Amino acid sequence: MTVTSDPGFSRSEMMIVAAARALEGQHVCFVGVGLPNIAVNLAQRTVAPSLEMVYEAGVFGARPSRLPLSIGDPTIVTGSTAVVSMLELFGYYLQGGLIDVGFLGAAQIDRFGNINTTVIGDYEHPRTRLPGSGGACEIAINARQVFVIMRQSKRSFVESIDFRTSPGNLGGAEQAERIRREGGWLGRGPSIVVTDLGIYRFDDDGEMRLDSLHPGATLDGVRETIGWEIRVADSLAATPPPSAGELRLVREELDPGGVYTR
Amino acid sequence: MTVTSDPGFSRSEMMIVAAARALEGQHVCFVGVGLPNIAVNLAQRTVAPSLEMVYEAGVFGARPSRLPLSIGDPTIVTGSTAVVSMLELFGYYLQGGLIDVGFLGAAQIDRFGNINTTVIGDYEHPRTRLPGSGGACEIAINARQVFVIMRQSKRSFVESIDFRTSPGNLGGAEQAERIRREGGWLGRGPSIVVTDLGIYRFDDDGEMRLDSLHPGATLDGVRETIGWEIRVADSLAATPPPSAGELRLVREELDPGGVYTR
Amino acid sequence: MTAPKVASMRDAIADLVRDGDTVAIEGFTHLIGFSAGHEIIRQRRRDLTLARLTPDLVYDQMIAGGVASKLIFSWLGNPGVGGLGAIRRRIEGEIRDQPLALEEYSHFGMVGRYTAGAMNLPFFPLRSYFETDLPVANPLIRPVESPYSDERIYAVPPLKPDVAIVHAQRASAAGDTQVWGLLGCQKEVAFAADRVIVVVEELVEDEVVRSDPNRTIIPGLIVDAVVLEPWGAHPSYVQGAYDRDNRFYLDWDPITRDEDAIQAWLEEWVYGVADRAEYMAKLGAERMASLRPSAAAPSGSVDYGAYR
Amino acid sequence: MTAPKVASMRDAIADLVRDGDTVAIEGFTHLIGFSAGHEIIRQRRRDLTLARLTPDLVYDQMIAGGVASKLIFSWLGNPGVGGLGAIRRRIEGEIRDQPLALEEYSHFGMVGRYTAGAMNLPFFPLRSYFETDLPVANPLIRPVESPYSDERIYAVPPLKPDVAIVHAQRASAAGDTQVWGLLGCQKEVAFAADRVIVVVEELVEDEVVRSDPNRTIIPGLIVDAVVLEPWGAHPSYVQGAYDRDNRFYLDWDPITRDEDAIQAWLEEWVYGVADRAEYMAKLGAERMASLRPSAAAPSGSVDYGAYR
Repeated sequence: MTVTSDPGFSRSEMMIVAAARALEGQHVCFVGVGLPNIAVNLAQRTVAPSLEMVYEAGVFGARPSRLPLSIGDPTIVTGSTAVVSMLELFGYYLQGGLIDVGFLGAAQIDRFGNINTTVIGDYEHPRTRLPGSGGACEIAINARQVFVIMRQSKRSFVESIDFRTSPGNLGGAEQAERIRREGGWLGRGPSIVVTDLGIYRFDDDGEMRLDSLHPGATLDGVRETIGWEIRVADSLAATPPPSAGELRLVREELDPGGVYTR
Repeated sequence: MTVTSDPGFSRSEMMIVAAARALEGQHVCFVGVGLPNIAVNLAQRTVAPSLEMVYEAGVFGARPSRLPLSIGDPTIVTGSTAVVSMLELFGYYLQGGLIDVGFLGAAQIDRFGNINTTVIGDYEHPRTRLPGSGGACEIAINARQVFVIMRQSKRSFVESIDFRTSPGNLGGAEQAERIRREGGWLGRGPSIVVTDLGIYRFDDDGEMRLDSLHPGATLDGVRETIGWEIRVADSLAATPPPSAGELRLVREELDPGGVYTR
Repeated sequence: MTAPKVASMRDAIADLVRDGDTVAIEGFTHLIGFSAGHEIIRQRRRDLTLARLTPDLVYDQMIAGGVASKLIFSWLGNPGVGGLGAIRRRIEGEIRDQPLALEEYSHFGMVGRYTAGAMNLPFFPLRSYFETDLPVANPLIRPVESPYSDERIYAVPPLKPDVAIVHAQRASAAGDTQVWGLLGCQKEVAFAADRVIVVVEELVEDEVVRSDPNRTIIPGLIVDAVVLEPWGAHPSYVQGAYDRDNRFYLDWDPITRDEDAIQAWLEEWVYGVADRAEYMAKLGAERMASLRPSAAAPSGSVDYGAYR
Repeated sequence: MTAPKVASMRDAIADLVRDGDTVAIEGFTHLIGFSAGHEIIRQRRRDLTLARLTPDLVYDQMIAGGVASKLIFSWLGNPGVGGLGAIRRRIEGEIRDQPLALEEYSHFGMVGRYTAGAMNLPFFPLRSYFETDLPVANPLIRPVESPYSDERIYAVPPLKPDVAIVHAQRASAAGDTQVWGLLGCQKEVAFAADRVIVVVEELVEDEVVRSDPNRTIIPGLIVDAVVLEPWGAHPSYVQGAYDRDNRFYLDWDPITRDEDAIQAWLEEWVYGVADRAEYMAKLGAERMASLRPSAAAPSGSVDYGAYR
């Protein structure tokens, strides 16, 4: 594996395409703000044409004719199957157990897939104030499984997150499974993390494991951008590069302005 | 006060007209099934033209073009201000404190205005199984005040009700006020009872008092149909008889079939 | 986007309603699923727990038909007319070989139970029941402590029926369902239930639903069968389609007072017809015509706008 | 049937918003009441507690304008673009003379707070918050015991704002208000609030509302003022009327990063204009035209039927 000079696509494009592919076979997906938004919209146009997109703003079965500008946009309403109050969306759809995949972004993630989107530093006197939970904490608890999409760096893949906004595998699978079972959580927690360098899944003990390396990325590059000693799958795969069709959809239809892919 | 042979109206008509008049000055009224339905519809056409009728079926601001056949009827929907789920009707409108008057019927009532619409006899082995609460128990607790309309008899005006479906002044005003205050109840409880013989209000100690006698009714007749020694107001009034206009509305517009007035 | 789920009433009931199930046929005065109730009688289901705010004639008929051993409810009567004799005879002990257990709430309590079921909550809090005998009659109505004060209020437990049956004006073949007029707790009971049967006056293209997504109350996602059965709510009503058949409700009063009369009625109008189409043919075109609205009352159209 | 409540934005804010109030301008991405926020800045209200799921640009502007001392929220950002600098500088301590207290929830927690307020409940139960640091950061998020099992879930307390400001497509002069497209928690916040201001794109006759009562989200009963102010939600959007002005959101990013730039922006676009009409004239007809939907997308009409 060597770094090629110009693979013909950006790391962000590879990340979005890989995340979209992970949705193959999924039925109902809760779409988060930012990168999840473009990944899920790409999936609906490629591997998962019957994917039902749920937006926390109150939309089930969105059929946007352009990439929504945020998680609330008039294009996710027009032509959708159902528009409901947020009380019903969070109560009946999410907490009621109808969401197969919750798709989250993260500012910090730890080896067990616990997520911070609240603050960097101390909560009362933060170095950086981040957006906060939004719907993420309840998605992490109630969606049947959680996909994470984020760029990786030593600042984002950390030994210890500064604030636990959204629970993942807590301190490990044994503890997480017990707590999720005893608490009657519907969700099994995080199942995949897609970054600009690779694809991660979780070992039986709940710890993250590199499963696939994107074209151009190296194991050394991955290790340099993770704040703990990352596990690597015995049979480390190579992520197939984006197809011409996938790239065309991202560049021409979904993100012609390059907002997500710059 | 003597019984005239033919006053030109029935006792039921007098009861309905008296109940309607009691709504003068009221703004938002929760309409119950049966007699309250015709009384409130009459009030909106006479003393309270701006009365907002709320039906537990989920209607605010009904403008029925005929007398609704029950508490749910397509005529209360067409042309109304708002139609909402029953969760919202009971949660936001009633429990939220927006109802000025809850209008209830009763099978049994005691001297403190506590109401039974559940069973005659023992609950597990009833002599007569009645409809039950419906929305009555929550109306009695949450409506700002409660009006009762019912025919009186020894079986209905009783020393002790067989089942407390809807709380009134409990064991007396002192106890009722304390419990309503401590429990954060919005409602002050029953304020008027209109029967086929007279109009009752409540003394400061929470006990029912005959305030007005309908034309043709006598004090003896009242006492014969009440299971306790009824208090009588010092200045007992005579209920003015139904006007020609009121009778015309009841007979021609609201109840041409005589369902409520027979 | 879901696969079509259109089924006949016979198949929907045969596939989805099982002996011993908890079944909720909802619809508050509006959209009551009579035709589904009749098919359950015809298929001789037994030992059902029937849940419904207002048992109404439909449960009087079903209980006369012997399908149920328990009733969960909040108001028991023939609204505006009188009582429900088949049910009362079993409660009051006149018919002893078909006991009927009761679990009784208020309307808001029933709505709260379905809502807790739909939201996967262990309880629904409400301010009802204080100083009433209802929590004595039904020990499932329990106090709950607020974590913010010494205030105590009451709670009801979630109700998650095995099957919810919902009548509606229209749905797509995938089960995306729209209702206007009284909504009752059709949405809550559907989300609370394990299996959902939607019965509609009209089957419409997906695009009709998508042209007005705010009117959708139930997504096909949670629907197991869509049954096209116009007039399936008779003698109750469907806003804009037909009126409540009040004559039927009045006529029911003498029938329900007499167990023989009610059994004869079932023989004629339920066992004696194959399906709702035959029932309506028997009722006759004249009766149907008399129940049509006196005029149209269009909602008017609003613009969602296309955003490309 | 209520008396007309039509008022100018100036009068509505002057009459109904007081220093020290808790004010909720809701609208989830859709129908955000920017023009009301600007009028509050112009009238130099002080010491407000601002509640809103997504503070968005409107609260960034208001907090830069010095109106607030506390923020109750669940997601803080410029959605799809970046951060809210005026708010962050006050949280992160860069601007020390205008401290901003925070009270933080998740989206469902905020929705639950409004719902408990609307329903007059002492708490709203939900399954969020387990094993997160949110209950540590905010001790008002508390466990509550189920009376049906040893299950514990979390609760949030009711939020009853002094004033709720809701933007909508249309209302009658009496305040009966209709919305289509995203509903957010406009209904819940209005029922929870003590005073309600509705701002609409269009004032319609009572009969228009009554022709489609299922679309009414707020009855005039709880409305104190109706303000007719087309484009009052710009730069957010109104389904069917205008699109989100994404250029505005992008342009905000460099402005919000610089306290001087944001104050200059307020000088020009808030203090420098008398009202929304002047703001829109300044924005220009071309910009407005570019935000119109690309085509109509009519809902179609349904029939409620007349029943006489």
